[in-house]
Amino acid sequence: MSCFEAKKKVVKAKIVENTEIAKDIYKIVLRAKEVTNGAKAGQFVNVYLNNKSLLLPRPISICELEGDNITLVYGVVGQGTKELSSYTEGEEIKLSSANGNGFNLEDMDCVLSDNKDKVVLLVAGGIGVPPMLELAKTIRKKEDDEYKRNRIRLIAVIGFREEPFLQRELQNYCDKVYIATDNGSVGFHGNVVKLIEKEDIQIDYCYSCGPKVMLKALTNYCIEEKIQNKQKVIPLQVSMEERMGCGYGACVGCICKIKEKDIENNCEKIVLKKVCKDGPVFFGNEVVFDE
Amino acid sequence: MSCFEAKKKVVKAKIVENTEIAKDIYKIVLRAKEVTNGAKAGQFVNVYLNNKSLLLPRPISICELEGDNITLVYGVVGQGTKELSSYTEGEEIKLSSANGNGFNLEDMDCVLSDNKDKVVLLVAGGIGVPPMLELAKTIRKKEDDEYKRNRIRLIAVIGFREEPFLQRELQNYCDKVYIATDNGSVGFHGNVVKLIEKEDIQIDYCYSCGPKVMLKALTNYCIEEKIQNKQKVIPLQVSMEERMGCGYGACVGCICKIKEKDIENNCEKIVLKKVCKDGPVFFGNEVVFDE
Amino acid sequence: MSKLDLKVNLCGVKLENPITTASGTFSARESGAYYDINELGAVITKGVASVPWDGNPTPRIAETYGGMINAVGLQNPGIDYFIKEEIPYLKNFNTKIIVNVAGRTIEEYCSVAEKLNDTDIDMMEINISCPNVKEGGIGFGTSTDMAAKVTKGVRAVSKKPIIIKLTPNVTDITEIAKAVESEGADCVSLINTLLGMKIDVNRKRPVVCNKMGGFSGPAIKPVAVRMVYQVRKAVNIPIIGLGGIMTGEDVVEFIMAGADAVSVGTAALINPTAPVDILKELKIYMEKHGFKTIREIREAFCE
Amino acid sequence: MSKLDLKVNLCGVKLENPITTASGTFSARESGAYYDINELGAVITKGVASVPWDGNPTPRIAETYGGMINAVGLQNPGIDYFIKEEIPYLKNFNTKIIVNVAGRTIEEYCSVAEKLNDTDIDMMEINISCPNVKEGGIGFGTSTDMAAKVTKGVRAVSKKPIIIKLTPNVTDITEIAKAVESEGADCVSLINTLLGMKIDVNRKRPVVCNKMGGFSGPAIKPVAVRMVYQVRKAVNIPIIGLGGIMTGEDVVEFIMAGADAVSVGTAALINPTAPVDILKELKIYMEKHGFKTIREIREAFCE
Ligand SMILES: Cc1cc2nc3c(=O)[nH]c(=O)nc-3n(C[C@H](O)[C@H](O)[C@H](O)COP(=O)(O)OP(=O)(O)OC[C@H]3O[C@@H](n4cnc5c(N)ncnc54)[C@H](O)[C@@H]3O)c2cc1C
Ligand SMILES: Cc1cc2nc3c(=O)[nH]c(=O)nc-3n(C[C@H](O)[C@H](O)[C@H](O)COP(=O)(O)OP(=O)(O)OC[C@H]3O[C@@H](n4cnc5c(N)ncnc54)[C@H](O)[C@@H]3O)c2cc1C
Ligand SMILES: Cc1cc2nc3c(=O)[nH]c(=O)nc-3n(C[C@H](O)[C@H](O)[C@H](O)COP(=O)(O)O)c2cc1C
Ligand SMILES: Cc1cc2nc3c(=O)[nH]c(=O)nc-3n(C[C@H](O)[C@H](O)[C@H](O)COP(=O)(O)O)c2cc1C
Ligand code: FES
Ligand code: FES
Repeated sequence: MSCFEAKKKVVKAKIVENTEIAKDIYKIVLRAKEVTNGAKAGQFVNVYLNNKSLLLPRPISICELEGDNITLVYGVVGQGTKELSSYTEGEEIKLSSANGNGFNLEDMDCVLSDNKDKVVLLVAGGIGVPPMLELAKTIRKKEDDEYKRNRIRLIAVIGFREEPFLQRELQNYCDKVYIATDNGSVGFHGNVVKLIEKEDIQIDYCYSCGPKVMLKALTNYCIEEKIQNKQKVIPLQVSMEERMGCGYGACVGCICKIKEKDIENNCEKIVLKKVCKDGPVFFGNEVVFDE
Repeated sequence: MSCFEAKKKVVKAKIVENTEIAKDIYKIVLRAKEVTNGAKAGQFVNVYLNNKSLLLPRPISICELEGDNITLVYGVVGQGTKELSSYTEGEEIKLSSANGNGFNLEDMDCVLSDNKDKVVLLVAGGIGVPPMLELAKTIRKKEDDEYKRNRIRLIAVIGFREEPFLQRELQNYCDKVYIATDNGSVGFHGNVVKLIEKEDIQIDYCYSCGPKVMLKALTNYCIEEKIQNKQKVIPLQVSMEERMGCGYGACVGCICKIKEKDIENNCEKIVLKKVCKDGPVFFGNEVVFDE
Repeated sequence: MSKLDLKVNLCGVKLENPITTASGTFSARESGAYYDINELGAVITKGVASVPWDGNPTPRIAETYGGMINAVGLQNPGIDYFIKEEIPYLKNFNTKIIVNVAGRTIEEYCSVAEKLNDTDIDMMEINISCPNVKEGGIGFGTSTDMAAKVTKGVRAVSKKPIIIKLTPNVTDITEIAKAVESEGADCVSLINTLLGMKIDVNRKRPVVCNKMGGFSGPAIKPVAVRMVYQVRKAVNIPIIGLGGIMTGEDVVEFIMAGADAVSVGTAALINPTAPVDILKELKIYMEKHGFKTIREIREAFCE
Repeated sequence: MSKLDLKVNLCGVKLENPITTASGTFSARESGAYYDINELGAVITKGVASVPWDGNPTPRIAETYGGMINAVGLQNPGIDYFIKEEIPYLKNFNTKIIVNVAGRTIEEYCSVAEKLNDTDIDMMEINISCPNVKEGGIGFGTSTDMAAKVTKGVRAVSKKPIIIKLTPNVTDITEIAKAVESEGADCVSLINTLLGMKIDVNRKRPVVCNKMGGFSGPAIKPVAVRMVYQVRKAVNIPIIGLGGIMTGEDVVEFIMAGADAVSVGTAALINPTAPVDILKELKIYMEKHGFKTIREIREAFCE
């Protein structure tokens, strides 16, 4: 009994900062060494609320990791995030270890291995933007460390309803940040896919996070359309969202339909994967978007 | 509609102080003008907790009133009072207007009206002690203001399991404070009724608050025994405790059996009174102690 | 909030708004000290029987996670006292009066109903679902047959619209609802309390003297919403929905599920002004979502 | 904590302590990342059927006041996969294995039971109470007759002790408990989830795709404790009590009400280490009150 050591934990983390960075968008910085340790872009943490009537954890993507600090950026959309926004510096909340698979950088390595300069595109909408920051940082760092030979042109295309956020932070790591808003108040008037089309961005690899409709449209743009037009498909990773029970793989609440090659029978079959455990990141061409 | 003005309210009150004054006994001072206004000794307030899983108000007696400040002294006995003890200065909690009838001082006036010096006894056990403080203060003030002619000898007999509290505060207003403890660690080793007997205190009027068994024994001492021995009974007021739902008279959760004269039929009948509304203070000779 | 029309029609009785007080959690004098009773759509009184009842011994109340248990046991002063002392007092207010009726036998329900015929109340609610009394109460509410018989009996003698209050402690609430509808119930209200129990692990015995009691509060809302939804599909008479309503949005949930009006119960024990606070929140919700009537809320629900 | 003996005997199967995991809220690999599974009295697995089931579409989860609703719908990989992949993995641990069994027909339950005969598990729990599937599940659990038939069928083919898991969505749970006891159930577990519903008032539709779902968590505990108390008086077989257990004192409540062992469900979704945390708290309670065995706790209960 005594020799068991937990690989995962729920820990208490002290709030270092919790400020509104755009209308109803908050940035919370938490000190939690046990959480940051080994965590990576595209993973998420479960945030547990102090309000005893709201029991389920809120899954929030890692926006930034810096030493023992983890930054989350969240939108106030319901009771739980409203409550979260009321917590102040110095208070403690409970937080899980980083969960999920995170973005797959090895796959990108393969695509980029042919030694030419490449365009990597980050596409995100609304509260899908936060995980792109740690991802951009990671890719830049990777480039510095590993890809000394060839340069990555890192472009972000981010969409918002009205007010953009994290655009400046992304500019620190991206060569170019395009902004789209639904009402045209800032940047392009329309959605991110339209913006990509308009700018005719030549994409070698694509990562994305945002509402399902956006991910579906983007998958269509990067994969289905290319297949139809007999062009080379654009490799795409999508970070999926689903209502969760446990957020760590115990309840099978958060499934996503994934196409899988059935090697035995040499056909394609659909399997149910857990967003919290097997995801949240999947390849765009695997996901069955049924809505 | 607009002309309605609430006689009663639940208000937010800021915590001025919340400190442990004895083992598991806390004193909380709250700033709440709307509550202190018109409140009096023997009444109680409903304390609402911030923990959303604990919905019912905790009834706590008024221990002291000073300007806009109300002091409550409470024992940590369960989840709710434990939670309350964790709140710190500056935090806010919800509090009701003062509820219940409070101690009846008019009745004492009658007894004291014959112009002789009198002994008024305050008897309390454990967390029944706090309301005695505001009562002692009120009686002293009354004496100064009204009874210039005759002096009240104010005696307190207070019992505890182990560690006494509020004894010094009571000394400020009482001529004498006797202490009893169950384990004999301080003062008399035994219960308050035994202590009264031992000291052979001659009582003209008695107020009390504490556990039901104590109130019952005291009622027996002040009333039943005297009747049996054909002596003059000692007028006694007891502050009753009961589990409450609403704490303001809406749910009929907190009843107490009270003997009432049925004038029509010239007999005694038993009626059910609400502790929170008709009480918590009753005359000892009215109460049916059935346990 | 000028243009909102919150009126609802409950089998001919027109309420200014859908908010009523749940039986047993409202007392005109005490609640009226906290808020203006005129603001309510209707008041539903504490259950009253043909003769005075003492109710159960104390403790009568236990707290549970997000809820409470009560074992009051229908303590009441009897219908004669009620007609003499309570109804005249309630008539001081400009709101509808619904009298909750308790009974141990069909005859008792009927005798109360008859006495109420000549009073100036608007409706009566027949409680066949109290879990805290040995005879009557829940015994009637859990049997389709008995529920039908009580309804038939009271319907025959009553000149007022009758609401039958249903218990959630049944396998299929739609069966009971259909039975009472077919015997002439003008309206149903649901849910009464779930049967619950709490044990004090320090004192090592049940918290309430009666061992088990009626479990209410926000904790039970999902059961209540589900049952209102099921009953709405089963009967055509109006529904008063209740069980755990704490906020204006909770009211919206019940209306979408199929309720015509709602009652606020335990919430009013926790926060004395809950009924009127909830009414305010309902209006805010309607403004925000552009609803002008209660019917529009219901019709916006899309399954 | 040296002298405590937490062992319990569940119809011949000896558990080191009364804490088990509620079906559907435990996954050996995932839960095992948070705590040492060897500490548990037993694991009860997610329901498994004769063939793989997809379960319901998402959203499958809704949060309620002090509780949650799930409409997972018994997604499972089928008994063959389960025997091949899951049981061997579970055998790595030094705890008892109880396999929860789902079915649409009596034949399906029996076919799973038969396949489990030759495996190295300790008991099986027959789920006749899932509110999330159209056929079987709760349909069996709400009918005394069907509950008896399933029990009889499975009892006839199974070589393992069988636990029948009861639904709370019934008028009289003791009737069902007595029926399954008389058909040879070795043990009963209760309660499964209440049938509940939540409506999203902003999106104006039910939160879970299936509209209604299974309602669990601390909110429902008073119903669970009450039913364990009632069933304890009705049958002589052991009871696994569950429904809303969040703390060691909650476990004590169930034991006093009559449970021989307990399961921790929703609590483990909210706090991954809940089962072992609760075990620790139970020990602390026992120390504080001077109890040395689980039986002593039960016997201390005085009604
Ligand atoms: C893997 C993952 C990563 C996420 N990362 C972020 C992020 O970085 N920033 C951010 O702002 N939001 C993020 N979200 C969405 C975030 O979890 C929800 O906005 C949040 O849970 C809403 O909680 P609430 O109490 O305010 O809303 P309520 O509607 O009151 O919540 C009720 C219940 O529904 C769940 N819920 C509601 N909306 C969503 C949703 N969109 N996705 C999943 N569950 C939901 C809640 O968790 C809760 O259990 C992420 C979601 C997932 C699945
Ligand atoms: C009129 C009145 C005045 C009181 N004044 C004081 C006071 O000045 N100081 C003080 O320390 N205590 C006082 N009490 C007792 C106090 O209300 C309880 O100790 C307190 O409610 C316990 O809450 P808990 O959550 O810690 O206990 P828990 O046992 O966790 O509470 C569970 C439920 O039981 C109720 N409850 C538990 N014990 C009691 C009790 N003894 N009386 C009434 N309800 C109870 C709680 O309010 C709650 O609803 C008074 C009680 C009454 C009725
Ligand atoms: C203290 C108390 C007393 C009650 N008395 C009655 C009653 O007399 N008659 C009745 O029909 N329902 C009675 N009820 C049930 C409520 O009217 C209501 O149906 C139930 O509490 C669920 O609603 P809630 O969760 O909003 O409280 C009582 C409930 C409580 C809490
Ligand atoms: C997500 C989830 C999945 C469940 N799946 C099953 C199941 O497969 N079989 C079963 O018998 N019970 C299942 N249940 C019911 C639980 O085992 C338990 O009976 C119920 O949740 C009440 O306990 P709790 O309040 O501690 O969660 C499930 C419950 C939840 C929350
Ligand atoms: S949320 Fe429980 S398995 Fe993913
Ligand atoms: S506590 Fe509700 S009437 Fe006294």
